Amino acid sequence: MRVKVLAFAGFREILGREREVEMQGDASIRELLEMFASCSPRFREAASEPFCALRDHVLLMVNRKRIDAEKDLYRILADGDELAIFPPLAGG
Amino acid sequence: MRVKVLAFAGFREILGREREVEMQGDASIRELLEMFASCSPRFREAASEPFCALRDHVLLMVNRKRIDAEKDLYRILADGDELAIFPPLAGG
Amino acid sequence: MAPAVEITEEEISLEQMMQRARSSQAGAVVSFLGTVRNDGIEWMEVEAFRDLALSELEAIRQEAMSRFSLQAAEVAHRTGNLAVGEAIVAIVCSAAHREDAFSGCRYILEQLKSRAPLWKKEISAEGGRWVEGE
Amino acid sequence: MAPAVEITEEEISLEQMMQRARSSQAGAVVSFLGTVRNDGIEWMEVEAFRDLALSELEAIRQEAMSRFSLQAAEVAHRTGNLAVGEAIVAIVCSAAHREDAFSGCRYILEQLKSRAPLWKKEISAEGGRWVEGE
Repeated sequence: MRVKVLAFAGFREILGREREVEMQGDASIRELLEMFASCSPRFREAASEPFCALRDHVLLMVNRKRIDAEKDLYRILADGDELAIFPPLAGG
Repeated sequence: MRVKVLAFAGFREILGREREVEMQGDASIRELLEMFASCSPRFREAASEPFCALRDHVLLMVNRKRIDAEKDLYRILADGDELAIFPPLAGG
Repeated sequence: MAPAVEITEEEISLEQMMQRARSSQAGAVVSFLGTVRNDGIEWMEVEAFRDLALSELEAIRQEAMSRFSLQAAEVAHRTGNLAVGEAIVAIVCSAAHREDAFSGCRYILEQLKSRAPLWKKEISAEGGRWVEGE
Repeated sequence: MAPAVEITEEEISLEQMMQRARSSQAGAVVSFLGTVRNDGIEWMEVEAFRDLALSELEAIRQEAMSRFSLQAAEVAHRTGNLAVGEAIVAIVCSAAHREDAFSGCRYILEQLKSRAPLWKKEISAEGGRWVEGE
Protein backbone atom coordinates (compact mmCIF):
# COMPACT_ATOMS: atom_id res chain seq x y z
CA MET A 1 0.00 0.00 0.00
CA ARG A 2 1.35 3.38 -0.99
CA VAL A 3 0.45 6.63 0.71
CA LYS A 4 1.56 10.13 -0.21
CA VAL A 5 2.63 12.27 2.73
CA LEU A 6 2.74 16.06 2.52
CA ALA A 7 4.22 18.14 5.34
CA PHE A 8 4.16 21.89 5.83
CA ALA A 9 5.94 24.53 7.89
CA GLY A 10 7.83 23.02 10.85
CA PHE A 11 6.84 19.49 9.81
CA ARG A 12 8.07 20.08 6.29
CA GLU A 13 11.45 21.02 7.74
CA ILE A 14 11.56 17.63 9.49
CA LEU A 15 9.88 15.27 7.04
CA GLY A 16 10.43 17.00 3.73
CA ARG A 17 7.70 18.49 1.60
CA GLU A 18 6.36 15.36 -0.02
CA ARG A 19 7.15 11.66 0.04
CA GLU A 20 5.64 8.36 -0.98
CA VAL A 21 5.48 5.79 1.80
CA GLU A 22 5.13 2.08 1.16
CA MET A 23 3.46 0.12 3.98
CA GLN A 24 2.98 -3.64 4.36
CA GLY A 25 -0.71 -4.56 4.43
CA ASP A 26 -3.24 -2.28 6.14
CA ALA A 27 -2.01 0.64 8.20
CA SER A 28 -3.79 3.26 10.26
CA ILE A 29 -2.93 6.95 10.41
CA ARG A 30 -1.53 6.26 13.88
CA GLU A 31 0.78 3.54 12.59
CA LEU A 32 2.08 5.83 9.87
CA LEU A 33 2.81 8.58 12.40
CA GLU A 34 4.49 6.05 14.70
CA MET A 35 6.70 4.98 11.86
CA PHE A 36 7.79 8.59 11.31
CA ALA A 37 8.36 9.02 15.03
CA SER A 38 10.51 5.94 15.23
CA CYS A 39 12.60 7.05 12.25
CA SER A 40 12.88 10.68 13.35
CA PRO A 41 13.46 11.77 16.94
CA ARG A 42 12.82 15.34 15.75
CA PHE A 43 9.38 14.34 14.50
CA ARG A 44 8.67 12.44 17.72
CA GLU A 45 9.63 15.52 19.67
CA ALA A 46 7.58 17.88 17.52
CA ALA A 47 4.44 15.79 17.18
CA SER A 48 3.96 13.53 20.17
CA GLU A 49 3.08 13.95 23.80
CA PRO A 50 4.03 11.29 26.34
CA PHE A 51 1.81 8.17 26.20
CA CYS A 52 1.64 8.43 22.46
CA ALA A 53 -0.88 11.26 22.23
CA LEU A 54 -0.59 13.72 19.38
CA ARG A 55 0.30 17.25 20.29
CA ASP A 56 -2.60 19.68 19.91
CA HIS A 57 -0.80 21.66 17.29
CA VAL A 58 -0.47 18.73 14.88
CA LEU A 59 -3.18 19.03 12.27
CA LEU A 60 -3.95 16.24 9.84
CA MET A 61 -5.79 15.90 6.56
CA VAL A 62 -6.56 12.81 4.55
CA ASN A 63 -7.32 13.56 0.93
CA ARG A 64 -7.66 17.26 1.84
CA LYS A 65 -10.31 16.68 4.52
CA ARG A 66 -9.49 17.50 8.14
CA ILE A 67 -9.09 14.50 10.43
CA ASP A 68 -10.11 14.59 14.08
CA ALA A 69 -6.89 13.59 15.83
CA GLU A 70 -8.81 11.94 18.67
CA LYS A 71 -11.49 10.05 16.84
CA ASP A 72 -9.94 9.24 13.49
CA LEU A 73 -6.41 8.26 14.41
CA TYR A 74 -7.12 4.54 14.02
CA ARG A 75 -8.64 5.02 10.58
CA ILE A 76 -7.09 2.64 8.06
CA LEU A 77 -5.48 4.37 5.11
CA ALA A 78 -6.29 3.24 1.58
CA ASP A 79 -3.85 2.80 -1.25
CA GLY A 80 -3.27 6.18 -2.89
CA ASP A 81 -4.44 8.23 0.09
CA GLU A 82 -2.76 11.56 0.69
CA LEU A 83 -1.95 12.45 4.30
CA ALA A 84 -1.03 16.06 5.08
CA ILE A 85 0.63 17.08 8.36
CA PHE A 86 0.91 20.70 9.46
CA PRO A 87 0.78 23.07 12.42
CA PRO A 88 -2.09 25.54 13.00
CA LEU A 89 -2.73 27.83 10.06
CA ALA A 90 -1.09 31.23 10.21
CA GLY A 91 -1.78 33.03 6.95
CA GLY A 92 -2.70 36.64 6.40
CA MET B 1 -22.74 96.90 10.53
CA ARG B 2 -21.25 94.59 7.92
CA VAL B 3 -21.73 90.81 7.92
CA LYS B 4 -20.22 88.28 5.55
CA VAL B 5 -22.67 85.64 4.31
CA LEU B 6 -21.48 82.32 2.88
CA ALA B 7 -23.91 79.90 1.27
CA PHE B 8 -23.34 76.33 0.11
CA ALA B 9 -24.99 73.73 -2.08
CA GLY B 10 -28.64 74.58 -2.82
CA PHE B 11 -28.40 77.86 -0.87
CA ARG B 12 -25.29 78.85 -2.81
CA GLU B 13 -27.30 78.44 -6.01
CA ILE B 14 -29.86 80.90 -4.65
CA LEU B 15 -27.81 83.42 -2.69
CA GLY B 16 -24.42 83.16 -4.34
CA ARG B 17 -21.29 81.81 -2.73
CA GLU B 18 -20.30 84.82 -0.68
CA ARG B 19 -21.57 88.34 -0.14
CA GLU B 20 -21.10 91.23 2.23
CA VAL B 21 -24.31 92.56 3.76
CA GLU B 22 -24.63 96.03 5.24
CA MET B 23 -27.30 96.38 7.95
CA GLN B 24 -28.53 99.50 9.74
CA GLY B 25 -27.85 99.28 13.48
CA ASP B 26 -28.15 95.96 15.32
CA ALA B 27 -29.61 92.96 13.54
CA SER B 28 -30.33 89.42 14.62
CA ILE B 29 -29.72 86.28 12.57
CA ARG B 30 -33.47 86.10 12.09
CA GLU B 31 -33.64 89.62 10.67
CA LEU B 32 -30.86 88.84 8.24
CA LEU B 33 -32.65 85.70 7.05
CA GLU B 34 -35.92 87.63 6.75
CA MET B 35 -34.16 90.17 4.59
CA PHE B 36 -32.97 87.41 2.25
CA ALA B 37 -36.45 85.87 2.21
CA SER B 38 -38.06 89.19 1.32
CA CYS B 39 -35.57 89.76 -1.53
CA SER B 40 -35.68 86.20 -2.83
CA PRO B 41 -38.85 84.13 -3.12
CA ARG B 42 -36.62 81.17 -3.96
CA PHE B 43 -34.80 81.56 -0.65
CA ARG B 44 -38.09 81.98 1.22
CA GLU B 45 -39.33 78.78 -0.41
CA ALA B 46 -36.14 76.86 0.31
CA ALA B 47 -35.53 78.01 3.88
CA SER B 48 -38.77 78.86 5.62
CA GLU B 49 -41.79 77.01 6.87
CA PRO B 50 -45.11 78.78 7.34
CA PHE B 51 -45.22 81.01 10.44
CA CYS B 52 -41.66 82.06 9.88
CA ALA B 53 -39.97 78.93 11.22
CA LEU B 54 -36.77 77.76 9.62
CA ARG B 55 -36.91 74.51 7.73
CA ASP B 56 -35.11 71.66 9.50
CA HIS B 57 -32.63 71.28 6.71
CA VAL B 58 -31.30 74.82 7.01
CA LEU B 59 -28.07 74.71 8.97
CA LEU B 60 -26.37 77.84 10.24
CA MET B 61 -22.95 78.79 11.50
CA VAL B 62 -21.72 82.05 12.91
CA ASN B 63 -17.97 82.40 12.73
CA ARG B 64 -17.69 78.68 11.94
CA LYS B 65 -19.62 77.55 15.04
CA ARG B 66 -22.97 75.81 14.63
CA ILE B 67 -26.01 77.82 15.67
CA ASP B 68 -29.09 76.21 17.19
CA ALA B 69 -31.85 77.38 14.87
CA GLU B 70 -34.40 77.37 17.69
CA LYS B 71 -32.47 78.98 20.51
CA ASP B 72 -30.02 81.27 18.78
CA LEU B 73 -32.09 82.78 16.01
CA TYR B 74 -32.54 86.06 17.87
CA ARG B 75 -28.83 86.40 18.53
CA ILE B 76 -27.57 89.83 17.50
CA LEU B 77 -24.81 89.75 14.91
CA ALA B 78 -21.65 91.74 15.46
CA ASP B 79 -19.80 93.78 12.88
CA GLY B 80 -17.52 91.45 10.91
CA ASP B 81 -19.41 88.27 11.77
CA GLU B 82 -19.51 85.52 9.19
CA LEU B 83 -22.83 83.71 8.75
CA ALA B 84 -22.83 80.43 6.80
CA ILE B 85 -26.03 78.84 5.45
CA PHE B 86 -26.14 75.27 4.13
CA PRO B 87 -28.19 72.10 3.93
CA PRO B 88 -27.28 68.89 5.85
CA LEU B 89 -23.76 67.66 5.15
CA ALA B 90 -23.42 65.01 2.48
CA GLY B 91 -19.75 64.32 1.95
CA GLY B 92 -17.99 61.00 1.45
CA MET C 1 5.22 65.39 0.32
CA ALA C 2 1.49 65.92 0.05
CA PRO C 3 -0.37 66.75 3.26
CA ALA C 4 -2.19 63.96 5.10
CA VAL C 5 -5.50 65.78 4.58
CA GLU C 6 -6.48 67.11 1.21
CA ILE C 7 -9.45 68.67 -0.56
CA THR C 8 -8.65 68.74 -4.20
CA GLU C 9 -10.00 69.44 -7.66
CA GLU C 10 -7.49 66.94 -9.05
CA GLU C 11 -8.02 63.20 -9.34
CA ILE C 12 -7.21 61.44 -6.07
CA SER C 13 -4.22 59.11 -6.16
CA LEU C 14 -4.98 56.32 -3.70
CA GLU C 15 -1.68 54.74 -4.68
CA GLN C 16 0.34 57.70 -3.41
CA MET C 17 -1.69 57.82 -0.21
CA MET C 18 -1.00 54.11 0.35
CA GLN C 19 2.68 54.67 -0.21
CA ARG C 20 2.78 57.42 2.38
CA ALA C 21 0.81 55.33 4.89
CA ARG C 22 2.92 52.17 4.57
CA SER C 23 5.87 51.73 6.90
CA SER C 24 7.91 48.99 8.48
CA GLN C 25 6.02 49.58 11.76
CA ALA C 26 2.62 49.08 10.16
CA GLY C 27 1.54 45.50 9.65
CA ALA C 28 -1.93 46.48 8.41
CA VAL C 29 -3.10 49.09 5.91
CA VAL C 30 -6.83 49.59 5.26
CA SER C 31 -8.19 51.85 2.57
CA PHE C 32 -11.63 53.10 1.64
CA LEU C 33 -12.45 54.56 -1.73
CA GLY C 34 -15.85 56.11 -2.38
CA THR C 35 -16.62 56.50 -6.07
CA VAL C 36 -19.38 57.99 -8.20
CA ARG C 37 -21.82 55.14 -8.71
CA ASN C 38 -23.89 54.93 -11.84
CA ASP C 39 -27.46 55.36 -10.61
CA GLY C 40 -28.47 56.74 -13.96
CA ILE C 41 -26.54 59.93 -13.31
CA GLU C 42 -24.37 61.75 -15.81
CA TRP C 43 -21.95 63.34 -13.42
CA MET C 44 -21.58 64.52 -9.86
CA GLU C 45 -20.76 67.94 -8.51
CA VAL C 46 -18.98 68.10 -5.16
CA GLU C 47 -18.77 71.28 -3.11
CA ALA C 48 -16.84 72.10 0.05
CA PHE C 49 -16.69 74.83 2.67
CA ARG C 50 -13.02 74.39 1.97
CA ASP C 51 -10.99 75.72 4.89
CA LEU C 52 -13.51 74.55 7.47
CA ALA C 53 -13.65 71.10 5.86
CA LEU C 54 -9.86 70.91 5.95
CA SER C 55 -9.66 71.76 9.64
CA GLU C 56 -12.52 69.39 10.48
CA LEU C 57 -10.87 66.55 8.54
CA GLU C 58 -7.58 67.22 10.28
CA ALA C 59 -9.34 67.11 13.67
CA ILE C 60 -11.03 63.81 12.73
CA ARG C 61 -7.72 62.43 11.49
CA GLN C 62 -5.99 63.26 14.76
CA GLU C 63 -8.82 61.73 16.80
CA ALA C 64 -8.49 58.53 14.79
CA MET C 65 -4.69 58.52 15.12
CA SER C 66 -4.83 58.57 18.90
CA ARG C 67 -7.99 56.47 19.47
CA PHE C 68 -6.75 53.59 17.33
CA SER C 69 -2.98 53.93 17.71
CA LEU C 70 -2.59 54.48 14.00
CA GLN C 71 0.84 54.73 12.40
CA ALA C 72 -0.54 56.95 9.66
CA ALA C 73 -3.87 58.24 8.36
CA GLU C 74 -4.53 59.93 5.03
CA VAL C 75 -7.76 61.56 3.87
CA ALA C 76 -8.54 63.11 0.51
CA HIS C 77 -11.86 64.51 -0.69
CA ARG C 78 -12.48 65.54 -4.24
CA THR C 79 -14.41 68.65 -5.27
CA GLY C 80 -15.67 69.86 -8.63
CA ASN C 81 -17.31 67.88 -11.42
CA LEU C 82 -16.75 64.13 -11.30
CA ALA C 83 -17.54 61.49 -13.90
CA VAL C 84 -19.10 58.13 -13.06
CA GLY C 85 -16.44 55.86 -11.54
CA GLU C 86 -14.19 58.68 -10.30
CA ALA C 87 -13.13 58.78 -6.65
CA ILE C 88 -15.03 61.15 -4.36
CA VAL C 89 -13.20 60.29 -1.16
CA ALA C 90 -10.21 58.18 -0.18
CA ILE C 91 -9.07 57.19 3.31
CA VAL C 92 -6.00 55.15 4.19
CA CYS C 93 -5.09 54.04 7.73
CA SER C 94 -2.10 52.01 8.81
CA ALA C 95 -1.51 50.40 12.20
CA ALA C 96 0.50 47.66 13.80
CA HIS C 97 -2.60 45.44 13.83
CA ARG C 98 -5.59 44.98 11.56
CA GLU C 99 -8.33 45.79 14.09
CA ASP C 100 -7.01 49.30 14.57
CA ALA C 101 -6.50 49.91 10.87
CA PHE C 102 -10.10 48.89 10.09
CA SER C 103 -11.55 50.84 13.03
CA GLY C 104 -9.58 53.95 12.17
CA CYS C 105 -10.75 53.88 8.58
CA ARG C 106 -14.39 53.40 9.58
CA TYR C 107 -14.13 56.14 12.18
CA ILE C 108 -12.74 58.68 9.75
CA LEU C 109 -15.37 57.81 7.14
CA GLU C 110 -18.36 58.06 9.50
CA GLN C 111 -17.11 61.24 11.14
CA LEU C 112 -16.37 62.80 7.76
CA LYS C 113 -19.92 62.10 6.64
CA SER C 114 -21.43 63.67 9.74
CA ARG C 115 -19.00 66.52 10.43
CA ALA C 116 -17.20 67.73 7.31
CA PRO C 117 -18.95 70.53 5.39
CA LEU C 118 -19.17 68.85 2.00
CA TRP C 119 -22.10 68.44 -0.40
CA LYS C 120 -22.82 66.39 -3.48
CA LYS C 121 -25.17 67.05 -6.37
CA GLU C 122 -26.14 64.32 -8.81
CA ILE C 123 -26.78 65.48 -12.34
CA SER C 124 -28.92 63.23 -14.53
CA ALA C 125 -30.78 63.75 -17.78
CA GLU C 126 -33.72 65.00 -15.67
CA GLY C 127 -31.66 67.69 -13.94
CA GLY C 128 -29.71 68.15 -10.73
CA ARG C 129 -30.49 66.92 -7.22
CA TRP C 130 -28.54 67.71 -4.06
CA VAL C 131 -27.86 64.51 -2.16
CA GLU C 132 -29.55 64.50 1.25
CA GLY C 133 -27.27 63.86 4.18
CA GLU C 134 -27.63 60.59 6.06
CA MET D 1 -6.67 39.38 -16.73
CA ALA D 2 -5.27 37.98 -13.51
CA PRO D 3 -7.55 35.64 -11.57
CA ALA D 4 -9.51 37.03 -8.61
CA VAL D 5 -7.65 34.69 -6.25
CA GLU D 6 -3.91 34.38 -6.37
CA ILE D 7 -1.05 32.78 -4.46
CA THR D 8 2.12 34.18 -5.84
CA GLU D 9 5.87 34.35 -5.42
CA GLU D 10 5.81 37.77 -7.11
CA GLU D 11 5.21 41.08 -5.38
CA ILE D 12 1.48 41.77 -4.97
CA SER D 13 0.11 44.71 -6.94
CA LEU D 14 -2.70 46.16 -4.87
CA GLU D 15 -3.12 48.81 -7.55
CA GLN D 16 -4.04 46.26 -10.22
CA MET D 17 -6.41 44.51 -7.84
CA MET D 18 -8.12 47.83 -7.11
CA GLN D 19 -8.43 48.52 -10.80
CA ARG D 20 -10.12 45.20 -11.41
CA ALA D 21 -12.48 45.69 -8.44
CA ARG D 22 -13.60 49.21 -9.37
CA SER D 23 -16.66 49.59 -11.55
CA SER D 24 -19.42 52.06 -12.22
CA GLN D 25 -21.79 49.91 -10.15
CA ALA D 26 -19.52 49.97 -7.09
CA GLY D 27 -19.73 53.08 -4.95
CA ALA D 28 -17.38 51.70 -2.29
CA VAL D 29 -14.06 49.90 -2.52
CA VAL D 30 -12.32 48.65 0.64
CA SER D 31 -8.84 47.18 0.69
CA PHE D 32 -6.73 45.44 3.28
CA LEU D 33 -2.99 45.06 2.95
CA GLY D 34 -1.05 42.96 5.46
CA THR D 35 2.66 43.66 5.41
CA VAL D 36 5.78 42.30 7.10
CA ARG D 37 6.14 44.37 10.24
CA ASN D 38 9.53 45.06 11.69
CA ASP D 39 9.48 43.29 15.06
CA GLY D 40 13.22 42.93 14.95
CA ILE D 41 12.97 40.34 12.18
CA GLU D 42 15.20 40.17 9.13
CA TRP D 43 12.76 38.56 6.75
CA MET D 44 9.68 36.39 6.60
CA GLU D 45 9.15 33.08 4.89
CA VAL D 46 5.60 32.27 3.76
CA GLU D 47 4.53 28.77 2.81
CA ALA D 48 1.30 27.47 1.27
CA PHE D 49 -0.42 24.16 0.64
CA ARG D 50 -0.88 25.78 -2.71
CA ASP D 51 -3.77 24.15 -4.56
CA LEU D 52 -5.78 23.63 -1.38
CA ALA D 53 -5.19 27.25 -0.34
CA LEU D 54 -6.35 28.42 -3.76
CA SER D 55 -9.58 26.45 -3.63
CA GLU D 56 -10.24 27.52 -0.03
CA LEU D 57 -9.66 31.18 -0.90
CA GLU D 58 -11.98 30.88 -3.88
CA ALA D 59 -14.67 29.34 -1.64
CA ILE D 60 -14.23 32.16 0.90
CA ARG D 61 -14.36 34.72 -1.89
CA GLN D 62 -17.61 33.33 -3.23
CA GLU D 63 -19.16 33.23 0.25
CA ALA D 64 -18.25 36.90 0.70
CA MET D 65 -19.59 37.82 -2.74
CA SER D 66 -23.04 36.45 -1.99
CA ARG D 67 -23.28 37.28 1.73
CA PHE D 68 -22.42 40.93 1.22
CA SER D 69 -23.68 41.52 -2.33
CA LEU D 70 -20.20 42.41 -3.50
CA GLN D 71 -19.58 43.65 -7.01
CA ALA D 72 -16.07 42.21 -6.95
CA ALA D 73 -13.62 40.61 -4.54
CA GLU D 74 -9.92 40.06 -5.07
CA VAL D 75 -7.54 38.12 -2.84
CA ALA D 76 -3.80 37.66 -3.22
CA HIS D 77 -1.40 35.92 -0.82
CA ARG D 78 2.33 36.04 -1.21
CA THR D 79 4.62 33.06 -0.67
CA GLY D 80 8.41 32.78 -0.50
CA ASN D 81 10.88 35.07 1.23
CA LEU D 82 9.61 38.55 2.03
CA ALA D 83 11.51 41.59 3.24
CA VAL D 84 10.23 43.91 5.97
CA GLY D 85 7.51 46.16 4.55
CA GLU D 86 6.51 43.82 1.71
CA ALA D 87 2.88 42.76 1.30
CA ILE D 88 1.92 39.32 2.63
CA VAL D 89 -1.76 39.50 1.79
CA ALA D 90 -4.05 41.87 -0.08
CA ILE D 91 -7.84 41.88 -0.22
CA VAL D 92 -10.05 44.24 -2.20
CA CYS D 93 -13.86 44.28 -2.08
CA SER D 94 -16.21 46.54 -3.96
CA ALA D 95 -19.93 46.97 -3.39
CA ALA D 96 -22.70 49.43 -4.04
CA HIS D 97 -22.52 50.58 -0.41
CA ARG D 98 -19.72 50.96 2.13
CA GLU D 99 -21.12 48.62 4.81
CA ASP D 100 -20.96 45.66 2.46
CA ALA D 101 -17.50 46.52 1.16
CA PHE D 102 -16.10 46.72 4.72
CA SER D 103 -17.90 43.58 5.88
CA GLY D 104 -16.79 41.60 2.84
CA CYS D 105 -13.17 42.59 3.34
CA ARG D 106 -13.26 41.69 7.05
CA TYR D 107 -14.98 38.41 6.31
CA ILE D 108 -12.41 37.33 3.73
CA LEU D 109 -9.53 38.30 6.02
CA GLU D 110 -10.84 36.46 9.09
CA GLN D 111 -11.81 33.37 7.12
CA LEU D 112 -8.47 33.33 5.34
CA LYS D 113 -6.68 33.38 8.68
CA SER D 114 -8.70 30.49 10.05
CA ARG D 115 -9.22 28.34 6.94
CA ALA D 116 -6.48 28.83 4.33
CA PRO D 117 -3.48 26.49 4.66
CA LEU D 118 -0.74 29.09 4.88
CA TRP D 119 2.14 29.49 7.32
CA LYS D 120 4.64 32.21 8.18
CA LYS D 121 8.12 31.95 9.64
CA GLU D 122 9.89 34.97 11.07
CA ILE D 123 13.65 34.96 10.66
CA SER D 124 15.63 37.15 13.03
CA ALA D 125 19.27 37.31 14.04
CA GLU D 126 18.48 34.65 16.66
CA GLY D 127 17.04 32.21 14.12
CA GLY D 128 13.66 31.23 12.71
CA ARG D 129 10.29 30.91 14.45
CA TRP D 130 7.06 29.65 12.90
CA VAL D 131 4.25 32.06 13.70
CA GLU D 132 1.56 30.46 15.84
CA GLY D 133 -1.94 30.64 14.43
CA GLU D 134 -4.47 32.84 16.20
